[in-house]
Amino acid sequence: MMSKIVKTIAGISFPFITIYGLYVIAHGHLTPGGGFQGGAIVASGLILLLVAYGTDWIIEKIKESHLSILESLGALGFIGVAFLGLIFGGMFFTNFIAGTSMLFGGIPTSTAANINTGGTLPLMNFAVGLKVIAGLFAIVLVMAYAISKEEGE
Amino acid sequence: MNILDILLQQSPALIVATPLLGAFLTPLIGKLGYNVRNIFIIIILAVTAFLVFLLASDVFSGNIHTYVFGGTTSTVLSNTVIRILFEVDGLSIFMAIITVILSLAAVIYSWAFMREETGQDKYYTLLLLMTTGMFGMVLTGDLFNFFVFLEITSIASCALIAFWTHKAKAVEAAFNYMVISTIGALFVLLSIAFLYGKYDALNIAKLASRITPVSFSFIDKLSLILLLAALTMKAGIAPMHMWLPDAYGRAPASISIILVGATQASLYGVFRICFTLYGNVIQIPEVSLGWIMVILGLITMLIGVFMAMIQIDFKKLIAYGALAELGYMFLGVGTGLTILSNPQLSLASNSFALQAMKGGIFHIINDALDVGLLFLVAGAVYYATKESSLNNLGGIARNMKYTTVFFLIGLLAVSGIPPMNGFASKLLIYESVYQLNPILAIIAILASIMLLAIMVKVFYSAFLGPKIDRFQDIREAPKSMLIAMGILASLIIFFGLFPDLIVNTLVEPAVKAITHPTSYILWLTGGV
Amino acid sequence: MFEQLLKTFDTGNGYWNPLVWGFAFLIIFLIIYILRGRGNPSYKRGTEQTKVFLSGNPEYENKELLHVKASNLYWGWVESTKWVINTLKKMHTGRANDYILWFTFMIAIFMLLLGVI
Amino acid sequence: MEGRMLVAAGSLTIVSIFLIFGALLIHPFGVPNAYKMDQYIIDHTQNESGANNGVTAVVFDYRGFDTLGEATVLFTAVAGVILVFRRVKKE
Repeated sequence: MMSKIVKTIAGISFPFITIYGLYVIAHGHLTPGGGFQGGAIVASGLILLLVAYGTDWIIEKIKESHLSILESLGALGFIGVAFLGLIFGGMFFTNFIAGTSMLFGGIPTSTAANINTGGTLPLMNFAVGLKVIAGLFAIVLVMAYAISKEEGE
Repeated sequence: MNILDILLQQSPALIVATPLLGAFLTPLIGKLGYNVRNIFIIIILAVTAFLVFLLASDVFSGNIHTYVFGGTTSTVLSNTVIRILFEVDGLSIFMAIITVILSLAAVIYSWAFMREETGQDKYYTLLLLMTTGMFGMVLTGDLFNFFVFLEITSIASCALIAFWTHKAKAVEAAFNYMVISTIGALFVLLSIAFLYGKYDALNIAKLASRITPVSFSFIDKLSLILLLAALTMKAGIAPMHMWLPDAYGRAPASISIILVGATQASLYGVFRICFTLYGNVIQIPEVSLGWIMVILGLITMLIGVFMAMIQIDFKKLIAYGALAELGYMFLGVGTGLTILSNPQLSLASNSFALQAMKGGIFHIINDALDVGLLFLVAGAVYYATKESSLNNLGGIARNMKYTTVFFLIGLLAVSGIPPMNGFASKLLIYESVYQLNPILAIIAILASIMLLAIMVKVFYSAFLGPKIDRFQDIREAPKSMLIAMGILASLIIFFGLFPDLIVNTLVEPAVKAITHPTSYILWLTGGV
Repeated sequence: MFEQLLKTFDTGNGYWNPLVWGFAFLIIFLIIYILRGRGNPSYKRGTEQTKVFLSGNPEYENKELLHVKASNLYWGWVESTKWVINTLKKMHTGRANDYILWFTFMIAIFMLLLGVI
Repeated sequence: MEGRMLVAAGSLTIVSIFLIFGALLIHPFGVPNAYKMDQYIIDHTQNESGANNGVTAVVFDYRGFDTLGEATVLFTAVAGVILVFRRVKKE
């Protein structure tokens, strides 16, 4: 349990951290970064909340089992895109969107950064981002919960 | 093009992807109930087994099956290999068959064995992940990919060794394993970096074709040393074996048998490094790699039997027995390597080299089955009596008849007595090693005799003897555990009665695959 | 199919065939059976003859105590190879530090063997 | 204890000498021995994967399977942590 100042500052900065992390995830195929990095940024924002507001407050809002399901969904999305590559492209992990007229199918030019490019890369980035957010936060949450229970007993 | 052809063509990717998909789905399926989840996992592994055998039928007919992730074959055949390649030859598929047998047995066994435990969703997730890692390790043709799957396997096994978290010793074993396997894996990564920096390739075949006697330098030597040390450590070769008995002994029995597979996947890594990656320069080190392997094998064997002699914990004793068995594989394959890498030894001894390799490779699958069966029996005894110390056990053969019979089969197999499978491979090893140096064969036979004595000790102290009041009304192990043990036991007897069939169909392609590295390397340039 | 199954397994010097094994098993069984038939006919069940003889000591009431515990089995062997076993026991300290030390030591040995020579 | 320290010092010295030699013998930083792979990626990334960011293209397209593996490592770690920190029925 932290003081009111810490809580307020954490509450204010949390949305900005989240937005920044989501930006890094979404622009993974254009700028440095990607699913892993952006996911870690968002997870660190969540951990900031956990530190500021205490484990009990967080555990009321979100259970570790929910995070586990979210993480599974992220992983399934990743491997699902790979399987779609097998179905549409003939090989596991084929980038079947690149160069087609589908979403994210554009061919990039060397000057302008167009977010509608990258083929399957943005999809995989989203999946990995979801997975990393849920996974990293789940690790910290479970550990913090275990410690707080031990101290409580 | 019918569906079987498509499946065959895609099978290397699907063998890894199916259990991975299963692992990702398990937390979701787990909400639907106990039976649904277990049936789902068995189906996933059965599909994988089907794919493995489908691929095996192709590979055993003499092909090297390759698979390019995310690209077509033609894009790879250029001078640079950018994408990840799976390259499946006889040895890879041989190891994959072992993996699939062990994991199926473990899952069937877990049905009843784990019924009372909490955290089963995670248990099955990690079990499938470990299986995935082992498949990846043995099927991959890419050195960095090998490292990734090595990591998956070791992290999953760490968590599973610590499954019984209320037992301090289990947590300690897991911690020790985690520390040492992480350091080992980092050395593997370091040597991969050395090789990548020098040869600009990560593909094993590509690297092997570029590592020639001309280019062989200090960096190559250093990578060879680090890879060899780290992988022999992960394979549990003495004197870096200390984590192994703890890990095997403290994990739940169903995990111990998959751990056997995991160590053997590392053993596969050692063979792949020595025979394929450094296949062109096998003659270069003045001190033969083969002799190092032989001596390590002998040390492993002796330490295993001597330590097993004084153990009183059921599973730890079997773990030391498994250690001794690992020595035989190293002895057999090391003898083969010694003769093959030495041009001065006459051609006549080449056939003995092949026999020794056959024995060593055949012993891998035999060891997996024998030691696996013994671990399952130990788990069944623990399940029934809640007692793991041999000092407190006794007379349980009265209540657990089938388990006793299975233990007897495992006992005979592990100590190399006909008509069990251990006999066939040990016969091959003894006779061929004798040609290299008779003393080696004598030590191997002595170790085997001690192994028999050790197992007889277990049989006497746990299963025979007078009735003990505490164990008056223990019951036979549940059906699913008996089925898992029965599968392994029947395979043991089948392999033992018809070793010729097994050696010709399973072992010979594997031996051919590692003694002829050129076919593995030349695939890339199109000269299959 | 059967011919393939019953093929002799040749190891270079020796061989192995399930049929031979079965045949040998039969002969051994016959020999045992004959020997058993030549046993002493004066043996009677449930008399003084079947009583346990423990060097003249009385038999334990509690049958459990008759069972030799695992740590007492092969006592002579363990006693006579004490020097080996004690050395090995000292090796297995069970600490991660020592595991890493052994690992480093083996890397050094490999380096000396493969790198220097 | 003395002996152990001696062995540790000796083997660490040997290992570090070898690794330092190795570090000296690798090619200098920024001057790769061969750069066919790099050149291929620079030339073909935009066409083949449709991404401007070459690093992401390598990570998610050319070596996407490795990334799946790394993501699985994280998944495994999370599952392992949750497994180890679960509540256990005491016997």
